[in-house]
Amino acid sequence: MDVQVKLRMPSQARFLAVVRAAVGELGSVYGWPEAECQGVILAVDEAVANIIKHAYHGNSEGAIEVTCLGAADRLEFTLLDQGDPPDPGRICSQPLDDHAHGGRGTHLIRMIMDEVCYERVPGGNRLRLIKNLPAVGCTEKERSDA
Amino acid sequence: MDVQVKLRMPSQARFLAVVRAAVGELGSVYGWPEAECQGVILAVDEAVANIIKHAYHGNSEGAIEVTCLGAADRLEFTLLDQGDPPDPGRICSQPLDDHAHGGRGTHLIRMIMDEVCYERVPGGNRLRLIKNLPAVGCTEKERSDA
Amino acid sequence: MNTATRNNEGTTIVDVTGHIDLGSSPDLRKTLLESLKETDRLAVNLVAVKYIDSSGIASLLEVLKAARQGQKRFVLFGLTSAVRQVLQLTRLTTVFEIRETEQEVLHA
Amino acid sequence: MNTATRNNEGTTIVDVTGHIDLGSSPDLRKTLLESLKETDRLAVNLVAVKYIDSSGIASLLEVLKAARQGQKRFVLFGLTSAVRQVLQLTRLTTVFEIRETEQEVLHA
Ligand SMILES: Nc1ncnc2c1ncn2[C@@H]1O[C@H](COP(=O)(O)OP(=O)(O)O)[C@@H](O)[C@H]1O
Ligand SMILES: Nc1ncnc2c1ncn2[C@@H]1O[C@H](COP(=O)(O)OP(=O)(O)O)[C@@H](O)[C@H]1O
Repeated sequence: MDVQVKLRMPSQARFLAVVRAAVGELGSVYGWPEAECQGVILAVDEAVANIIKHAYHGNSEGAIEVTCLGAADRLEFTLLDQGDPPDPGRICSQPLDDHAHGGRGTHLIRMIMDEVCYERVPGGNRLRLIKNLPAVGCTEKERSDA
Repeated sequence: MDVQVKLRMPSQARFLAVVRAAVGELGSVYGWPEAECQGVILAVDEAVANIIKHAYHGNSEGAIEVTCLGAADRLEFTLLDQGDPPDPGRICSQPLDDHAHGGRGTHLIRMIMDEVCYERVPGGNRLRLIKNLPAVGCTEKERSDA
Repeated sequence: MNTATRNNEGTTIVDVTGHIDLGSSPDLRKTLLESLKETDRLAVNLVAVKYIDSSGIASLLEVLKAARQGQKRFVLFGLTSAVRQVLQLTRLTTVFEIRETEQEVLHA
Repeated sequence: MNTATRNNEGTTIVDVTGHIDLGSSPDLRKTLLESLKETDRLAVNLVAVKYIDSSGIASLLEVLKAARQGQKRFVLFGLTSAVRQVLQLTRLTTVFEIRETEQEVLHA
């Protein structure tokens, strides 16, 4: 049986810490290496921050649903919002070597996660993020020692 | 808008850490005093541990659903399982000043939470736990400084 | 949870780190009962324990009972606020011998 | 996130603790830009920062830009693995002046 963590939260930055705590703890329960955990926490945090900033434009009353599905070999995240949909042309549109202040969140998400998929669904805007786990055939103990 | 965190997990002790992390982070987002946070984490952990031990008798394939509803003035938890229902006569049945090894979990839950309600519902066994927050009328900042 | 066992002036000290819960308390119980067999004075360093639940308390009570039966000393020290809270709620602060520091354990 | 500002041998040091995210990076930006007005050498101690996201990085870049415009020195030190990871992924490790310790900041 897999583990599912579902968060329903208003579009407020203070709840990002709850998202990070839940994702991080899931990772360490499955014995992921620290660096993998940190990466996935970052990607999910960036994705939720983007919803707060760009889908809801900072309005604190928007609804965000984050679903994390944990299994031994991968973690899957589904983010749902009812704000403005992203303009596909703007995702990862800014070159990383430009030293402008913004434009790095979507790059980080793509660099870290194995699958990133923005979709329009009847319930709103859905973002699916999948991370496959690195170690196959090694025990949890070995992984956490890595 | 309130915050809802829902966890679906198999009846395995290793996921208790995910429950504790999510509850603790919710508490600190709402600016609760550290001691209150610790108490609520303990109560929820004990309640989930009891489901693993007594409803599922250590079988690791049972399903447990933990729903946390957070608001500024209270936290509400609903635990659902499809294992054996509790025998009401055994909840808090053992006097605390008996120095036997077990029998303290249900006492801790009752001492910490303001409402504790074991129910039989169509979906299985439901335990509702409610904690009202201590400070009324003081800001979150003041509370977290307390 | 992790444990490490060492000796200081004839007292066996078990340093515990991490969370003691339903998953880890059987390990703690086993480690402490085994250590108790080899010593007359066993002290548990809880300074790095940020969480303990009633199953952890039950394990400590079991070790206390074994220590009493063997007329051995069993001490807890370095209690964090979380550990203190659980012992207070379960009214066990006077049942265990509790010391602030390792020095106090050795010289009390 | 919390910040505390102090002076060491003419360099203004801002010690940051906690998580830098969308919620806290505006505060960080404000604190650093204000400190920069009062000094020619500003160093940010990140040793107690366990998390930073792209909004935090954006704030640091903004301060860097202001420092360059004012021909001032802006240094980061004490990077934890989480901070290092984000800077590496965003290819900014060579854009900032980065030092291991406060001593290196003062004597480099
Ligand atoms: N969830 C989202 N909803 C709407 N627009 C989005 C979303 N995520 C990203 N975007 C768009 O993609 C652009 C690039 O995002 P990102 O790389 O995270 O940088 P930044 O947030 O700093 O602009 C944003 O400016 C925005 O236009
Ligand atoms: N969720 C539950 N499902 C079934 N039985 C329960 C549940 N919670 C408690 N009980 C019953 O109540 C008794 C007392 O529980 P508790 O005080 O937590 O102590 P312990 O778990 O050490 O027995 C248990 O032994 C069990 O019979």
